Amino acid sequence: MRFAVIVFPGSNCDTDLFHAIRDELGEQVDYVDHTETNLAHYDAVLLPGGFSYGDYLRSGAIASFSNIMPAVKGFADSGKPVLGICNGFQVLLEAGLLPGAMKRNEELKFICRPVELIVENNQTIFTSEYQLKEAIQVPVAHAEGNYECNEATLESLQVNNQIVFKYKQNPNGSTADIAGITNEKGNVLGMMPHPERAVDQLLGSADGLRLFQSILKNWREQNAITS
Amino acid sequence: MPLLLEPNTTEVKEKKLYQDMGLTDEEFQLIEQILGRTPNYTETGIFSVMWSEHCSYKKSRPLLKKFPTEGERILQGPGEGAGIVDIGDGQAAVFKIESHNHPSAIEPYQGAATGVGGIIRDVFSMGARPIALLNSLRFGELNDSRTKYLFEEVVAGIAGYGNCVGIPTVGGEIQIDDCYKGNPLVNAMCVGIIDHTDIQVGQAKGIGNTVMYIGSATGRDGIHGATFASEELTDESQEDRPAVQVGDPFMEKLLIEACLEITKSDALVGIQDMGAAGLTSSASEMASKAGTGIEMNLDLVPQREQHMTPYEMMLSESQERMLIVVKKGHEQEMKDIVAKYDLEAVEVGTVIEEKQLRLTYNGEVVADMPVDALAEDAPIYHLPSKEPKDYQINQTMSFNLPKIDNPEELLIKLLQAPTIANKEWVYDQYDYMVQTNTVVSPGSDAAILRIRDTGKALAMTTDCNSRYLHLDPKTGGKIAVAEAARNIICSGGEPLALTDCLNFGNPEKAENFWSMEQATDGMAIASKQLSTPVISGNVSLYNETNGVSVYPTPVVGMVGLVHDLNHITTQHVKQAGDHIYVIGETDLEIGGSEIQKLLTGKYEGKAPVINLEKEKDRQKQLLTAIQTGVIESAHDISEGGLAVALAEKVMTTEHGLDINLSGSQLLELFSETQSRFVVTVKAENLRAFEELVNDANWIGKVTTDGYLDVKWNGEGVIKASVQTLTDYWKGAIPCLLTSKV
Amino acid sequence: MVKVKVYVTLKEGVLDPQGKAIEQALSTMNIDNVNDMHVGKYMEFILEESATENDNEQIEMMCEQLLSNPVIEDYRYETEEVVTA
Amino acid sequence: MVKVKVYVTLKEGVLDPQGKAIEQALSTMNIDNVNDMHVGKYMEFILEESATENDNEQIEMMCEQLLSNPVIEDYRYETEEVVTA
Ligand SMILES: Nc1ncnc2c1ncn2[C@@H]1O[C@H](COP(=O)(O)OP(=O)(O)O)[C@@H](O)[C@H]1O
Ligand SMILES: [Mg+2]
Repeated sequence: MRFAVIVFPGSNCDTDLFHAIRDELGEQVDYVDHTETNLAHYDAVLLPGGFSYGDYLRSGAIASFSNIMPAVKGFADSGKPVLGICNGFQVLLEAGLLPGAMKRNEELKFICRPVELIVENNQTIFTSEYQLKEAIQVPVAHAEGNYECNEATLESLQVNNQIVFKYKQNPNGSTADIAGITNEKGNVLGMMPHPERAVDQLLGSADGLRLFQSILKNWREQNAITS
Repeated sequence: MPLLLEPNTTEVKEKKLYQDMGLTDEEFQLIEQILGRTPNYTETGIFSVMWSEHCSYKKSRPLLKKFPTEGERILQGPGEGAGIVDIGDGQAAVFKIESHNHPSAIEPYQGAATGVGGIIRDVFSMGARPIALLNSLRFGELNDSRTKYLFEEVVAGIAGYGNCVGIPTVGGEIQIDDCYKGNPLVNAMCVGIIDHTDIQVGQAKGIGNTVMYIGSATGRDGIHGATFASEELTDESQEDRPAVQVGDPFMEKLLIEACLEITKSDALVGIQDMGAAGLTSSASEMASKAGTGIEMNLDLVPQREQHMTPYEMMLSESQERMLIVVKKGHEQEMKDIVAKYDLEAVEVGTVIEEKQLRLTYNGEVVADMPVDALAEDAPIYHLPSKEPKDYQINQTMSFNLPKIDNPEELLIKLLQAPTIANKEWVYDQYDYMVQTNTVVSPGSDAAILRIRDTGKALAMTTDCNSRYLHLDPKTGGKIAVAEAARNIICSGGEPLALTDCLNFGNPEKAENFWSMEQATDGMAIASKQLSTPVISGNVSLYNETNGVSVYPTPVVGMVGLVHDLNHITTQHVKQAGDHIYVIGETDLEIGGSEIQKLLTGKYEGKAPVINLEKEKDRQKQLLTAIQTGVIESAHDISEGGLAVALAEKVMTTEHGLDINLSGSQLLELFSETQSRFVVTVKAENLRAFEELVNDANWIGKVTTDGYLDVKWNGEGVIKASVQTLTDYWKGAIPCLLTSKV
Repeated sequence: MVKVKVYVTLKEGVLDPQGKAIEQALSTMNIDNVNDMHVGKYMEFILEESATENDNEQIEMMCEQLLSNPVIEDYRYETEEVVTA
Repeated sequence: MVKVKVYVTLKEGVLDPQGKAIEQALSTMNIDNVNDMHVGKYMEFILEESATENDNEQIEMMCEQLLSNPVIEDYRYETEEVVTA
């Protein structure tokens, strides 16, 4: 399976994602620059964390106008997996690929710490390797992870089972403890916590690895590849 | 057009304008001699910054000479952007610490942020990838709104910059004492990793090669300080121009990536960041080191503001700028590389044979000075020193020690003292995980980062207990080095080398200079003894407010090599049933201690004694024991003594401790005797442990009950729920910061 | 050439963490007569002669697409003719 | 009771990385007729009857001590009487 890690100016978790895919998942992965316009050779697209354009104006806002974004939209429309982590999630929100918006954390401070997430939906291509309601440990590191949406959006997120991860203890004031959501089709996931930082017990947790394994497994099933 | 009018050469001399720039009459005469004429305004400004203490170390250089700077592993000692030490496998660690005290006192967020930015540039300009940041902070007591504001904003500034550039901030230290009230200390350290083959130096070699400028445009930031009062010279509208530099971490991130790619190119000859004294120091130092000169056309320098004068351009300290020297004909290659990062590389000058820094502007030569005179020939001063009278008083003082009847209450108060209290409030704001190498995050003795694909790791720490230096700078200087090494050892690392940041008061006061001499003596002795050469550092003087100087605070940043990931050790107890030992005997040493502050509100008497030989032996034995695999957890005993160290070993775990101690006075629980460690050992390893480590005394066991239970001569003196202790310890700093004043 | 001033504020009903924090800070300063604190963004720029001759259209496009996030923010703007000397 | 609007901007000559980044973003959107972009803060609040009867004094104190950072920022403000129904 071939993954693309999109690199925006100011991305800084791109190498972490790259290593997670190549070294821990053992699959192929390339960096794809924000100036590129074609993602045809890839099976999954990953938008990394960091501070694209310094998070100036609003996090993710400027990056959502990058040259690569039409290709990301096309990729998502074709039903293939798109995962935005942290700043990547913010870019997906700003680009309208996911509903809602991010505000500054309730306490206004950047927070970096391991948190517990509850898997709210394990029927997605990103979470099939988890148990429903399983508690997993994945770190957060952000200043703007306070997810906001209106009542109607929240209701449709709930009705369609688009809320995939919730915080066990809400660190940032996010609506309904939301840590990660998918689009209606379920092939675009945005999440604030960093699964790529939880792929090795040496660094504290390997719970994030199963997210990438889920993507791989579902791709293999779809492409009838047996391993 | 209101062009800034500059005074002419005669005015500079006759009105002694150079004095306002910090040059003395003698120094000005020396400049006249060197040039064979009177310098113009721009040249005077350039000399004044290059000959400032900050750039020339003219007052501290004689002291720095004492430091050992060589060793088998040392690839680059002091003198370049950062020092370099070999870590095997063709790789090396690159690191340096730097102060940003005064900028942080004026504008804490930007002051701290730009301090971080500057030290990062020092490291990547060597060709190294920055992998970690640390800091060392000092503030006054957190009981007035200004100090709380400084504290919160400094932390936010460090976080804001480091998080954005994507370098994890993995460690540091904070000490709170009122001597820092008006003059907080903000020291930032950066550690990088490099392949030996990629090491760069800041040299302008090769006559005819091209000098290029990369990064932010030059503005008027940071020049105000060196300029004299400007009323009669400037247009009304330009009043109140801020001297404060604002950092742009996004630009820095682009610069890091662009410069690291540039350093892989054969066309690059030299690279240096524009730090203090910006364009001036980077150009003249690069030329001086290479034995060449540089001719620069200032019309070509990217400018952020209109009508900038040569003086302003040369003295600006705008952030996020780099100067490179490129082989002639390869300019386009550089431009193409940096363009990938939305940056521009601009040709601004040429390397010339004459050892001159020659600047032209509007077709005229506006400055022409020998580069060596700027970079190397600053006068060196041997300042007078005098032992302060307090020193002898403290050495001979005998004080009445209070009797302690409730050690548990004292322990809780100590855990709430801001210097000891948990710093989660601080480091939760730092992204300490980005780059996914952080194996031991903030909260243990040293931070540990794995080195990918090697099975090894680096341990790093910053330390300095300035209270001991306040009482006895020589002993305190030794302790600062020893404590840093202890923290590395406890984490399973072999100390390799250190960087230091000498924060002192006004050196022209003989008592201050004496303490600088003493402190550096002590540090030099300890770094020799412990085989940790000094590979880089920084000096920050004049840290005073209203004539009162801060305690001598020579912060030590140390890096160690963990030879095998299996050696990684933290301070926290691991499992119930393990045995606890204290390594080292305890004396009643209270001078400069946290308990003295708590009980008497001041520091007096003798600093704790340190025997470096004993220190070295114990460190070696403990490291061997860790490497042999017989140690479960290790922690050095520092502020607050054994009682606090025991609490620190068990807080945040689910365990308890059952401790049996004996001695003559309960106060010993809080004594700060040096060279001591607390370790835990599994039952099956007791024999092996006792064979490897001398001076180890069994004091108890790890339990499951969640209580810290201490018996003194058989009698229970502390029985506190670990959860309660943890709550006090964690709650202290948030509580201080939010309480009304 | 016009000078444009854009004000971006959180939509009515969206909780404003910054505003709340300022109110709290004020109350630690013993200032209790301030209410309804809202924090937003203020942007100023110069718009050169636009090709379309319709400044407002361009400004609104910029505000909707980039300068504000319509999901949670409202904007308003003012323009002012700049006389070039 | 007055409604207060405070505008906080960076002082002349202080680097404005945000403004610069937005200009760049606009130019990747092929908008090249925008210059001199500056980003600041905008705050709105209600000031209830103050004890001192001198609103301006309180507002200025708040601006200098909390709402702006006088070392790098300038502020200005407007007030507007609010009629309570
Ligand atoms: N300013 C800071 N930034 C990051 N980490 C910090 C800071 N201050 C303290 N820490 C972390 O908190 C822990 C305890 O610090 P400290 O009490 O100074 O330890 P020690 O006495 O062992 O040197 C360490 O892991 C240290 O890195
Ligand atoms: Mg320690």
